[in-house]
Amino acid sequence: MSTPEAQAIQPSTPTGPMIRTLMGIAMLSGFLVVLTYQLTKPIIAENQRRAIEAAVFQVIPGAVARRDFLVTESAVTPVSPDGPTEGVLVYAGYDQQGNLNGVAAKAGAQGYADMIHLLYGYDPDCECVRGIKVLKLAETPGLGDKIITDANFVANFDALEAKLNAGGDALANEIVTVKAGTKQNPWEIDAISGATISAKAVGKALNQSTQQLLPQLMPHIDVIRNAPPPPSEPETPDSGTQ
Amino acid sequence: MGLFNLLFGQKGFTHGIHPPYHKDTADKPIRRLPFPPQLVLPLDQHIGKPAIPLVVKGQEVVRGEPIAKADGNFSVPLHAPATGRIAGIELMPTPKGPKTNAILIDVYEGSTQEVLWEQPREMSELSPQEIIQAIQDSGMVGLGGAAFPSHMKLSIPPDKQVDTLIVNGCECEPYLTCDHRIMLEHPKALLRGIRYAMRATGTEKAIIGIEDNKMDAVELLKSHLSKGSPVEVKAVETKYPQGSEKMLIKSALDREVPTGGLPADVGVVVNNVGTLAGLGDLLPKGRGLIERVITVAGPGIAKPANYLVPLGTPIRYILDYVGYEGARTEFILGGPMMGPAVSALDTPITKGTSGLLVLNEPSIEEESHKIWPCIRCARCVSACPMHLNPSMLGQLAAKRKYEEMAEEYHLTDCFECGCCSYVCPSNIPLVQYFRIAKAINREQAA
Amino acid sequence: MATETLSFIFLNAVLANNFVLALFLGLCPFLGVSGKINTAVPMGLATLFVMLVSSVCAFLINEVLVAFEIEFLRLIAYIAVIASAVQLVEMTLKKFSPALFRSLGIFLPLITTNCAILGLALFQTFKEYSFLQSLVYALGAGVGFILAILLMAGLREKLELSTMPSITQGAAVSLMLGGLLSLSFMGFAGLGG
Amino acid sequence: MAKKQDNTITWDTFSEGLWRENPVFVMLLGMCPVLAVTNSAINALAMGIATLFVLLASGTLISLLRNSIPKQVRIATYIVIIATFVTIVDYTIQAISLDLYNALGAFIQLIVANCMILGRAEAYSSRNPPLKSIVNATGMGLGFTLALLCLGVVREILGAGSLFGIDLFGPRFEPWVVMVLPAGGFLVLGAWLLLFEWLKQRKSETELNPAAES
Amino acid sequence: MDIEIALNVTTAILFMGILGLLLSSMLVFANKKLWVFEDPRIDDLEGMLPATNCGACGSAGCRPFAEALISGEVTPAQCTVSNADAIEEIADYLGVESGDVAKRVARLACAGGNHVARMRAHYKGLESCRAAAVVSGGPKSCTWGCIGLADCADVCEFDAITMDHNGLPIVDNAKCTACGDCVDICPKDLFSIQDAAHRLWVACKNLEHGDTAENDCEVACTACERCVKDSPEGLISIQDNLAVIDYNKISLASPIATERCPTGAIVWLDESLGVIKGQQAKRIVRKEALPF
Amino acid sequence: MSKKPTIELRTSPHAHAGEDVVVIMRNVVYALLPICAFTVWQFGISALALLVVVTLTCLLSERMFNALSGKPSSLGDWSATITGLLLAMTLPPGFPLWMGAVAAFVGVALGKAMFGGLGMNAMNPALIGRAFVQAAFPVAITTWTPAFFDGRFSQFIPTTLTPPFLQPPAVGDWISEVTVDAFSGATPLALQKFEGVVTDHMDMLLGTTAGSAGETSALLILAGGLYLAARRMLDWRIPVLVLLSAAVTAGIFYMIDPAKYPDPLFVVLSGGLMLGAWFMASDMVGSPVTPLGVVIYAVMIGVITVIIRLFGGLTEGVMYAILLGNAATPLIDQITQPRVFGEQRAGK
Ligand SMILES: Cc1cc2nc3c(=O)[nH]c(=O)nc-3n(C[C@H](O)[C@H](O)[C@H](O)COP(=O)(O)O)c2cc1C
Ligand SMILES: Cc1cc2nc3c(=O)[nH]c(=O)nc-3n(C[C@H](O)[C@H](O)[C@H](O)COP(=O)(O)O)c2cc1C
Ligand SMILES: Cc1cc2nc3c(=O)[nH]c(=O)nc-3n(C[C@H](O)[C@H](O)[C@H](O)COP(=O)(O)O)c2cc1C
Ligand SMILES: Cc1cc2nc3c(=O)[nH]c(=O)nc-3n(C[C@H](O)[C@H](O)[C@H](O)CO)c2cc1C
Ligand code: SF4
Ligand code: SF4
Ligand code: SF4
Ligand code: SF4
Ligand code: FES
Repeated sequence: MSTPEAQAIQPSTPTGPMIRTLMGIAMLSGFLVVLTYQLTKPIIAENQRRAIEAAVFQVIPGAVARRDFLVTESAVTPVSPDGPTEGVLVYAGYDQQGNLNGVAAKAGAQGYADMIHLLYGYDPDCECVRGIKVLKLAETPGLGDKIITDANFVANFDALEAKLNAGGDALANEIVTVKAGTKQNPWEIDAISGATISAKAVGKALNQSTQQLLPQLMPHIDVIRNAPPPPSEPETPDSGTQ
Repeated sequence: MGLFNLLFGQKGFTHGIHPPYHKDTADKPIRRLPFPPQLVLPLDQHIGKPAIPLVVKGQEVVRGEPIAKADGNFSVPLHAPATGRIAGIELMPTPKGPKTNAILIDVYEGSTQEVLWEQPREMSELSPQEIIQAIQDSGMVGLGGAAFPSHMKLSIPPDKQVDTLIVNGCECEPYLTCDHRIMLEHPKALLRGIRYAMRATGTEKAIIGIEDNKMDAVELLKSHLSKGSPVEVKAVETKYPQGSEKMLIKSALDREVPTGGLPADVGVVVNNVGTLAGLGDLLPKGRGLIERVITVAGPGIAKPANYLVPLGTPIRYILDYVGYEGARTEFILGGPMMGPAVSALDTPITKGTSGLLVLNEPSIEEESHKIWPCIRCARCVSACPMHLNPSMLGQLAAKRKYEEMAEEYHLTDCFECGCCSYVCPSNIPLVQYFRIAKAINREQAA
Repeated sequence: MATETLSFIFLNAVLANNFVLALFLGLCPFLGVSGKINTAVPMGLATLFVMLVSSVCAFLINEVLVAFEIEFLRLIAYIAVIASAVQLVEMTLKKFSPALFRSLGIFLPLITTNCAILGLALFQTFKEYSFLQSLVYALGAGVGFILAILLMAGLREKLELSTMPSITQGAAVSLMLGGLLSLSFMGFAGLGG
Repeated sequence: MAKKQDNTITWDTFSEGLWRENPVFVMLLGMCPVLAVTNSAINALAMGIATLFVLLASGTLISLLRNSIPKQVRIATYIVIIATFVTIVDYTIQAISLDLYNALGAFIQLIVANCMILGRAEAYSSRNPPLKSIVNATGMGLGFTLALLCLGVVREILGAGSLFGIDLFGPRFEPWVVMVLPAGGFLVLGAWLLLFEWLKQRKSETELNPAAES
Repeated sequence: MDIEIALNVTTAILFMGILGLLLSSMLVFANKKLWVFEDPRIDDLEGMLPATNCGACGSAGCRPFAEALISGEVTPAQCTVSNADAIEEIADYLGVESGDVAKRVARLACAGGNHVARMRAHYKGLESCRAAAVVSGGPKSCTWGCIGLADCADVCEFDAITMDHNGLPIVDNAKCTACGDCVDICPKDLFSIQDAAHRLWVACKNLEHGDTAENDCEVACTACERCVKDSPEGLISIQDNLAVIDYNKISLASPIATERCPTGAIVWLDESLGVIKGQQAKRIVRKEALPF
Repeated sequence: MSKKPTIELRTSPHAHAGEDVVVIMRNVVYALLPICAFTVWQFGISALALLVVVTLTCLLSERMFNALSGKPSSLGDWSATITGLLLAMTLPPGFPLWMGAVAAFVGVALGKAMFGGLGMNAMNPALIGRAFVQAAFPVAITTWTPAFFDGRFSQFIPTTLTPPFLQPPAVGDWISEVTVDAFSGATPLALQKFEGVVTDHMDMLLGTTAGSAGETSALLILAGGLYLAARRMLDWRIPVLVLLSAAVTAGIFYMIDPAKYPDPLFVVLSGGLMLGAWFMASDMVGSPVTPLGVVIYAVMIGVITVIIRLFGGLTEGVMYAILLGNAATPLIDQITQPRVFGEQRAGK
């Protein structure tokens, strides 16, 4: 393999330079990254806020202001830096007058390709889902994305019933997805032919989420209804998002 | 396992094929062919070292006289098949490929052609060792086709135990009937030969394996056996290549010769019926092997039959005698499955030649199909009696991956029976590929 | 914390969202080392091994990062730690088990900087998998990789023996095969949905 | 290598990445982003630019530091440097557009693992002076971007009937969904490679033929 | 707010610092304790070698050759595939002499194209010499001669062999690397590797003599012994009806040996003029194949 | 001897079973023709047009690739015809012709020509074609039209004649026009999967249901398959084991929960399983050659089919199962090399 003398010389390990270089570079990187992070943080936070807001206002018709709450088994509390951190995050949407128009929450279920993540708006007055917005979708373009583009499907959520039963521990009628064109009850979702699976996933996500959330939320809905108006008046969203 | 085995509960080898048998000459008695004007006797008619000539050009020889001696143990002598004069020792074509040295004898036309050289011996007095020597002196080699020196086969190495002699009367190749005729016409010589072989090898038992399309031979041989005879006649399924020794051992004894091994590894010696009949006839008389029975058949032949021909007869002479028509013809020494085609009509009949098959135009056309790529139909896999994967082997061979063939796909176990090529719907010349691969691997190893 | 069951995580990573064929991760070794089954097997095993190692590393580091609220360093930390861990393993192997090194180890450096490994680490974090879930996920991803690379290697070995036209003999045919495999794996989409 | 250091910058320094050693078409490196994010032209372009930036920045830094990094910590240092720039790009893209960020998914972060970048760092930047590295990295990055675009354009046109989001064929066009799926990525890249191979063979044939005829 | 940022920045830098420390310590440890020697030059050299792994150099492939190079067992020029520049580069790298190896090429001991050699049968099947050779030695009358189905041209990875219009392989000396693949594949053993500087050559392997040989092939060696008589003692001898050149005495060779050869079986290979037959060799003007 | 013969030299064996590739392939076409005829009777001129267009495209593509690679025409071996017919049979009867042509071209190009033609392909060309269009045009390929609608011999299904590259029109209105009783627009499989409705077994056997052009009549497929099996032109073990393993797998789930899962007979008779098992899984080019390999391959196809059907996002999994089986074939072949005669068994 090798000549004997070559084998003998194990190159000495420059310990000092090695540690110095790697540490130096690592710290430099840390600095650069933290710098970028700090610089972009406000912009990104603003981007995200806007995205969420746009989504919330989209799923809660008529809302122009929002406040965030955490729903736990026992209570509903406004989100604040020193409040509880565990619980389901919901966004409450208020109209110009400060009346509660609805509550938006996230839901998700396994679709055709991957998880479908949605935001839906729940109207406590009509006890129905008033709108959905797909947050993350990996379904087949042209098929699965019909859950966004198909007007008939979206119309399902103009007023999808999600009423609690008498006991208040579950939905009176489970939200179900039925075959396209066979919707008969207000709690049914008309599927999309060709994308039954994605459509079913939407139904499943809504059902799961409402089954879990509403029994906790509804008893305390007044906390949200009566919450003080949002801390800072958000700028009026573009009319397009409504 | 075939229907036959299911019905008769007999264990046989699996796979194999059923080609049309064309055994039209089975009822034609063996006839003697006249002597040709010149005989061509290659010195290496057997496997092993070529014989060493004992004669020179111009010398006169009488029928039966030794004309070449064995070169050591792994070799056999040659005897003059006819009385005549040595015309020379020259390079002559053989079915093996390159021309090799052969003794040419100009046959005396007027001679009576009696066997004038023999050394009769009393067989019952010979020890096994002496029988083996007598066999070598007779120049006998395997007449089943391999031309392996018989004395070598019958000398059992001290580290092996052999308990059974299997007599191969299968004759599974289509067309060929010479073994069949020998069994019918010379049962006594055959049984005598079997006894000699049993004595030489020290076996207690002999089984004559005959395919069940030759029941007349089975019955005849059975009738020659006394009760309690150590010799048994067994009908085996008619299926190619039943006659291959590994297959026959499996069918007769349900033993499997290990890969790369010899029959002796499972306690068996196998000999062809012709070989043993020849021994039974020659040993007491002390004669040499100077003629053999061949089947001359095929669509191109006017008078197909079994002929007893002197060794060294050029096939041109046989053809002239039996009458044959045709412009484009294929001449095959042996059966259609394994026999090589010859490229020159001077090629002589040698000890290992069991037949001459002549295929003329129509039958050639029938056989010349286009070669397609392997469609992986697996017919070859289910035909190969050795349970190889000829499909894979063929594909590897086409890419010249010869080493991989031997190392991973058991190329060396292929005995070139031709079953795979026979069934291949793509007409892939698989056996030819395998022969090339083996040749190259042999050369590389050397 | 994610709620998926372990078996779903595993099957999903092996079949429906196979790292190579559906998520496009680890393509370089998939295309590069799939010529022979004999090399694909150790490559696959080595990948599985590294995936397990990095899954553990990533999980632990993430805990640290979250504790210090410096998640923005995640990428650097993951890659640096994974790369070093693998290198350490590699050198240890080389020193103490040259035989194992020769069969598996030579693939390790190839894998260290491979996106399947980093992807796995990032995905398990995004999906908020627990420690056990992460491990199963890594196992599934590794098995999925082995499956894909073995199928590919088998096919490519077969093609070695075919008479392909000269223009398809290069890398193109590997990609096409990848495409065909990917098409075939689409059948598993929605499995368990 | 024992080759003498050659510091001159030639057209070749720049152009080898574009064509002769194109990282995607010739070297088959960094395949994952190539296939994963090219389902639309805009994603392809963004990914290309991001990669170009990381290649350039890390190449420059590594080239600058090349003489002071001990051999033994070479790889670790390079990885850290590359990861730094990738993180920077990651946050920058988030700041620019969340939609784009979501479309590219984890693949921005996976630039770290793009074999091409570390490969170039090892093979080029660590051996050449900064200016030369920059020129070469630009070439490589552009070559990479070009290749991504080649795929992105085809996949978007066929798979969505649009280019850079602009509808091309009107609403009745039937998109070939497969093109934006993983399988389509493989197939389109395979098709490009076939095309190049065919061109190459035709070229070498025409080079051979006149000689054979004369 | 600012404090928070400052804290954040510090944590980040500290964290990275510690990480860097840990990693570098680990690498230091690894380099000291886990270091295994492998000569890096092997990889470098392997990169410079042509990677054909042909084995013509006598090693099992390019990497073993590289190892042998380093240990000084071989000289760079023994790689017959590399061109002069590459060999020079390797020699420079190792600081050794490139070494000189006489150019060797494959040579064919047969001139029996289908215009001069007879066929005795009509071969049908795989278009391959090996394949034809296993069927009774092939269709050619001369069982030693070239079958002409181009196995050698097929296996030559360097495109050094082309088949001429008479079905004989022609070696392009410039391209031939003496890898020996053609030697191995030819079922008739017609190729051998010869020094390119050897000019005298017997282009026949037919073991017949006189008319019998000429009946097979018009350019066969008839064993007439004229070349033996015309050459210095011991240079040429007749063995098995074939003229055999003793290459140990090749310095004695001159074109005289070919002058009186009646068939032109023994030839003088001239660098510029190509194959030169003797004056008395019969001229063969036939261009097309002999009738069957 | 009358005159000097020309000696022919050929290699042994000099005998041959006589059945060559062309004969086998031609017989497969014979076996497929009754199914084609039934399809046309069932779905009318649309199905006929689809069969013709797809098969012709296959043949043309094959010829084109022959020409490109400088090989002689290989149309004579009938394999392209088989590919075409089988591909057309797996498509919905109203599948737009232009998409059918795309499928045929892709099938031949990616499935066959790229690898060097007959016998060299890794996976089933017809199914590659179908898998491609299934991924490319998922809506069109799941748009089913009723069988035996009136006027099927005088009128095309509206989607059939869609101009190239354009979307096929919606067929809902047309379907309600041509059918008296409400047609659900679904195959027995989709009905079962999404509505839990199990179609009458007899209907599926006879083929009076909706479905792909050639997959509806289990009976005719069986007849064709048996004909080929009897002539030993296909390996009967493959279809039998595919169907058997599918039935057994389905049976297990059926026993667990008969309300949720379909019965085994339904599984065997529905969808493309019959056609796939008899004519596609059995394609020898993509199936193993070793005896044990064949078993593994077939069982694998059967099981995967059922798994996809019962648990996957898609209604039908035969196509993917066969493609996966094809993909695994080289591996299977490699690990199941048979024990060679005389090879020592372990422990013996
Ligand atoms: C490539 C491909 C992509 C698919 N993508 C989706 C999808 O994103 N969403 C979906 O619900 N179904 C998808 N499917 C499944 C079928 O189109 C459809 O869901 C199934 O056949 C049910 O049909 P139906 O909705 O008409 O009853 C896809 C199928 C294929 C082949
Ligand atoms: C495929 C194959 C078929 C054979 N068929 C026969 C046969 O039909 N009859 C026969 O005697 N030998 C046949 N043999 C030769 C036998 O294997 C064995 O060599 C022979 O019987 C030994 O007897 P011998 O040495 O006396 O010739 C065949 C061999 C092979 C490989
Ligand atoms: C298969 C077989 C082969 C024979 N081979 C020879 C032989 O080589 N030499 C011989 O002298 N007799 C041989 N014979 C014996 C002859 O058939 C017969 O005994 C002999 O020709 C009688 O003729 P004779 O009267 O000239 O002795 C053989 C017999 C058989 C059955
Ligand atoms: C029993 C049998 C089944 C076949 N099935 C198919 C098939 O499903 N798809 C196909 O393209 N060709 C099929 N063929 C034809 C042929 O094998 C196919 O064209 C090759 O795959 C092309 O190399 C079949 C042939 C036979 C004999
Ligand atoms: S020739 Fe060889 S491979 Fe073919 S069937 Fe016979 S033993 Fe098997
Ligand atoms: S019989 Fe012929 S076509 Fe069939 S698998 Fe064997 S070699 Fe291939
Ligand atoms: S030299 Fe040998 S290999 Fe070459 S064509 Fe002649 S016989 Fe064939
Ligand atoms: S195969 Fe023969 S001709 Fe070709 S390079 Fe090798 S030695 Fe020379
Ligand atoms: S493995 Fe190389 S880019 Fe993903």
